[in-house]
Amino acid sequence: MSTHTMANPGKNVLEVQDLSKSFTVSAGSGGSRKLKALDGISLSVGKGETLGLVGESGCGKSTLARTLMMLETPDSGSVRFDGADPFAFKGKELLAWRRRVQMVFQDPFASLNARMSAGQIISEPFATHKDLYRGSAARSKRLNELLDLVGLRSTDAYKTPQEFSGGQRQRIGIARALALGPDLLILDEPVSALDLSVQAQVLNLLNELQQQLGVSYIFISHDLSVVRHVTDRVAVMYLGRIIETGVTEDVFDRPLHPYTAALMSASPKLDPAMRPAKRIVLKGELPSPLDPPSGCRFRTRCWKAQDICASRRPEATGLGADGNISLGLPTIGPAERAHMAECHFPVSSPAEAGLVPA
Amino acid sequence: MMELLDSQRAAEKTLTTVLAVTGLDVDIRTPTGTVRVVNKVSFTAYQGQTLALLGESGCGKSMTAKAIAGLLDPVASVAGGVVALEGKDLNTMSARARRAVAGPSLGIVFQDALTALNPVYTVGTQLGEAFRIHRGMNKKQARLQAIELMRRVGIPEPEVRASAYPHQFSGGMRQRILIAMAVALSPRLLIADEPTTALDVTVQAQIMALLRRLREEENMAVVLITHDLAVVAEEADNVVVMYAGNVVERGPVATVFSAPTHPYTKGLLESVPTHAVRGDELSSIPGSPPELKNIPAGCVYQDRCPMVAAICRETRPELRQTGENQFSACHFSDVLVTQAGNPTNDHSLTSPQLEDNQ
Amino acid sequence: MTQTLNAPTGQQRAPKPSKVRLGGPSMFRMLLRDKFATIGALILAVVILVALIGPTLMGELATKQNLMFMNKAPFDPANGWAYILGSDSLGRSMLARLIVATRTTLMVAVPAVLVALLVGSLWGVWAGYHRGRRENISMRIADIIMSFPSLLLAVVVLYVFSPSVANIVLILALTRIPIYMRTARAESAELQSRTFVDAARTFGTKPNSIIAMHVIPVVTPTLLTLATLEFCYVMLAESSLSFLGIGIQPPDVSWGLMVAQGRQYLQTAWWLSILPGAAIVITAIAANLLAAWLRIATDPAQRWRLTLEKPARKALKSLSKEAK
Amino acid sequence: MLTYLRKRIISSALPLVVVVVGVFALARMTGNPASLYLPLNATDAMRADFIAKNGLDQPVLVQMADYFGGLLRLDFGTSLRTGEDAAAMALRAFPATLQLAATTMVIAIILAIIVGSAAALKPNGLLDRLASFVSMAAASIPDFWLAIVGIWVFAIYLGWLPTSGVMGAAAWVLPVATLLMRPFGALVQVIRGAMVTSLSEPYIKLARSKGASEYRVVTAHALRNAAAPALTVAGDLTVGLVNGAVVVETIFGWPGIGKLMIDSILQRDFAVLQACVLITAIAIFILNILIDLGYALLDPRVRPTAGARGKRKARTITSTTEPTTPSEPTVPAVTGANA
Repeated sequence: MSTHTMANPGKNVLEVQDLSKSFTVSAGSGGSRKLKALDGISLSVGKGETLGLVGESGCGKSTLARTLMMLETPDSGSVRFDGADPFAFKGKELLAWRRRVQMVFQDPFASLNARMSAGQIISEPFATHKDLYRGSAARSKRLNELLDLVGLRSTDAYKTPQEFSGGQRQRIGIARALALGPDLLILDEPVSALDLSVQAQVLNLLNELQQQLGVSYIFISHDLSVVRHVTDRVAVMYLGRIIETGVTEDVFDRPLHPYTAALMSASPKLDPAMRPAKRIVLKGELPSPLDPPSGCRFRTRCWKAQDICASRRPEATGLGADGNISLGLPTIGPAERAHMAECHFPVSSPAEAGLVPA
Repeated sequence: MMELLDSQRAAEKTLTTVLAVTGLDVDIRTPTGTVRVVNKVSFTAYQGQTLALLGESGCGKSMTAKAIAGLLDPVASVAGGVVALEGKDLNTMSARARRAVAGPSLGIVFQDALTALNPVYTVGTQLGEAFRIHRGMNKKQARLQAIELMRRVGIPEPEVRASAYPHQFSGGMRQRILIAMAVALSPRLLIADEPTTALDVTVQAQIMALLRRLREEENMAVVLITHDLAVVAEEADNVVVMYAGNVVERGPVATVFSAPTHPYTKGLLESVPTHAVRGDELSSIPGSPPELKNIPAGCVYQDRCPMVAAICRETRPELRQTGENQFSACHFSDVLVTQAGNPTNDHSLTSPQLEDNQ
Repeated sequence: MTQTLNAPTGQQRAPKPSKVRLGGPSMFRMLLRDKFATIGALILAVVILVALIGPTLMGELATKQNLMFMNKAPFDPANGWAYILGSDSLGRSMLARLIVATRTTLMVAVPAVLVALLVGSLWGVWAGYHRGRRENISMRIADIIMSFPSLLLAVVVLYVFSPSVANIVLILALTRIPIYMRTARAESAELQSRTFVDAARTFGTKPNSIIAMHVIPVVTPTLLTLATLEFCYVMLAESSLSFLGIGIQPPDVSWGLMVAQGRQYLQTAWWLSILPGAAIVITAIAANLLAAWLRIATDPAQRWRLTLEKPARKALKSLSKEAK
Repeated sequence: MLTYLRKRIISSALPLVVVVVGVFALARMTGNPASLYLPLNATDAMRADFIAKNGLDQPVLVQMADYFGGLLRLDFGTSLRTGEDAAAMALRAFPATLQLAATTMVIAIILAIIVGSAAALKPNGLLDRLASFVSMAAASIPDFWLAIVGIWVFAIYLGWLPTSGVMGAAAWVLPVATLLMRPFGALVQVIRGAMVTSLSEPYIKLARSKGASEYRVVTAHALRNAAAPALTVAGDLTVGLVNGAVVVETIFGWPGIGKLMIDSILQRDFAVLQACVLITAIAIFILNILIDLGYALLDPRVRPTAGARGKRKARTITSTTEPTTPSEPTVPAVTGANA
């Protein structure tokens, strides 16, 4: 989020390598089929950095969030949090790790228990982590601190969720997530359920909290304009795989993968100047994850698809700083800065993507 | 200035009015007394054009649409005003006459197709129902019409798919079925209540393209209800901005969005994170919309308006002409007009600095 | 402070409101608002009172046989207050027997409902929360019990083991456990997938404390309402068993038994069967009325109906009548 | 559909077996029937002979094995009381209960649909309040007392109806009326609830937007959706009906399987008891299967591969073929191969 305090490369809060997760789904009359929700996800998040996760419904971004929060256990792949694998933790260590990663949920109405007061909701984590704030005095001090941090009054602690607006409820959710002082916050579509005017308030709040607390964010959303405004780097997901990743400006101004280009082109723009001359309207919809297309998963809707796309899954091709597209792992620039996409025939120029050159 | 949308190039005077709503009032009876949720709403929808009802949740736009279509919930009722569809006032019509109109001259598309389609009937039966009611067709004839309709909205293999059930279709497909149902008897007016809010961006583009094509083929007037400014910017010819049950501004989209003459419209436009420089503050509208139960006397926007003054708290401003068939309900709309008069040259819609008298 | 942080302008410390009362007006005042429920509660209170103190007062009168007073008609002042409700074939006072029977009936119905409630709910909540295999096995067991008419099961079991009060309570409880289990499982399964439960999981709360903090407070009201309804069902089941001769055995007495004993005198002494039956019906309807009120009072979505002042309630009645 | 059926049969066969074995074991524990059937002064020899003849001396497990062996040969054993074949007795008594239950349920369902729908149309109206009071009363009145009051008023006091027996239509009125109360009361509330919910669903608004008449909206759309949940409750109520039948048959002397079961328990006539239990359990087992089939018929979402015919598996229909009309401004022409 913060442009001036550049995330110091090399010091990654979180590193994920080849994470896969599939669910067995009972398909009607007997017999069950494997639904590959995550199919080899790799990503990393720097200290104080905001990584955006963009994708349409059914691409697996919520499953990824739940897996990183250990609400689901992955089938394969590794997760490193500050160098340690949280899935190997047990008991005390696991509890200690829990404090360092927290989550803010999408629906402000469903994420708060209607029978508890705001104060009880925010200090619920203290019940499990008793050693953090001994005694009720320390706790109520911390509670007031948190309320103030998210712009609520200390008298709000006694109100029940029904007495708050959508925006205020989301602030309570954020306060609860900050209660244990985490290093990484996973924000699962935090503003999608809010009205436009309230959305801006919460985005500003998240921006300020990151500058104040230096907490890193994984910002999940399907709204491109919000992602463009909020994230430092972005990863575009399609049917369980990350098909393009890079610094936000690069990806938005020079999308490499046809799907990213189609996303940018299809989304309606408020400013007429930003509208593409020739809009790409994809055919059909997301194929069923129960039997994803072979090779490149996007080939069934891609206008550049050729035979090779069906037979071989494309490996990552990078965009060098000098603008030419090189196959295989690019050597230029630190891994985090690289602009990568999984496609045999990446989009060569913004014009081809129908985008107005920035 | 903006190149006018092609349909607007048609000379103004040849536009025939399809729907003229004047002074529409809708009340909801609650145990603690009746609440006015739609207050003196007036607008006109022209043939072959799209009029957008724009506003945040709870502003009464959906209630207005339901009042026009005569589908209000039992607790709500039209308290006054005229809804003239092709000259005939729907409010004074008998229930039987109103039913005769539903279908042949007025169609409606709902937001969430999964709940709007009857789960226990096949898609073919439901599509054919309009023909059986209004054209007295038997099952077989109605089914043929249904198949034709499905082909027209782009559903593949309609002969087979007609006997499938709603839960066997994807989101986009179901929305196409709803649209097909609404245009079955080529109505003069099509009301689309947030038709693509539940869909992903790439599918939204397909559905919007379909709606545009059907509007031209049937030469009908479309009333589009949405909260997405970008969709209004791209799809609508005229826009009516609603806030807390009242119309605060209306006029052609091009002029209203480039030179808003109401602080709420301007506030909304500035809350959209377009390509404003990444990371800095989004100017957001403080507070949240008032509950319809306790709308303040005087201007409805007074609690959140940066230009609020004494007069705003006493008298509620009437809609006044502020531009070429552009109207705004604000005592200080002339302040915004003069500013808009000399638009700053760059495209971005950053708001000219208002003397902040908060 | 940037204006956009929307920090509340005034930071004044508002006086701290008392501990938030989630319940709104107290349950008691809500009860008084619904006159049917008040009547129901009153009747039940009387029945419980009678069950507690009745037998000690009227104990000996119920068993004193007076052959002079056989099958006397009720409501005849000449017979003195003891026989106000008439007398049975052995001249015993109907009023006294009815009072003593109240205790036995309650002694069967209340424990049976409590046992079924506790076992059924905890098992259901546990199965619903953990889903998977545990849920399936529990539901299969519930199906087995439910798939056979409860009365017949009770008759068979009671015939095998002597029909003592304890056995009756056990068998009635066993056959009604699945009712609570199914409701508790359904509600718990739905709750465990809710976002605020996921949130509790993310900061490491253990399943049992999640159940205690989030699931049980939500499930309890529904189950209490169900228990009140079940009290009525179990009371009827007990009286059916006694009627068939498998339930309460003489010298104990229960309303169902009295109806059975009075059956052959239907032509001559109708009150021997009709009066105890009436007692069952009145108590059962009282329990039902209370259950109907409890369902509304404990459901946050419906509760506002009871919190309205008098005038608003009239508006509500006229409003809902016109609404199609 | 067949695999669905097979899965259902297997999964609900388990309760059937458990019930029968359970009853078999319990019956054996009631002690020895010999003391009941032989005169008091029977000598030990006669007693031993009676036990041996009926195989009661073997250990319980052997008796059970023998019994189940017999079952396979459809030999349900003979009645100790009458010497008749147990199965024959049970089968003779079963139709009486079946007819009683069937007539009661048919009437209950029809009445409940009419009253339930009418109550749902005017929530909190007079009919709605009346219906909820009747349902509450029905759930509060023990059926044996209702029967007795019925007999007292209609048979004794007014003399219109016979007090017991099966002869003539008049004999059916009181038993059916008594049995009817509980299922009718419960069904009215279920149908009312289901109708109120389905009347508030968006597809009702859609139907009205097509100009459908109120009658069509209520019957074709709302009632059709309320049918599935009502069916499952009707199923449970029918199982509950057997309870009621036992009491009603005892009072009205109705020669049903319920009465036979009670008598055979009181007289420790094991074979007949087990036969009755088995037949009732099988009937309930078949009833549950029919309800599941009915539910799948009424609600297509439950059907595994119903709907889109053709050999393709029922997968979500997603791909589109753009219609030919060129007016849609999608350039570059999107021609990618699809699906």
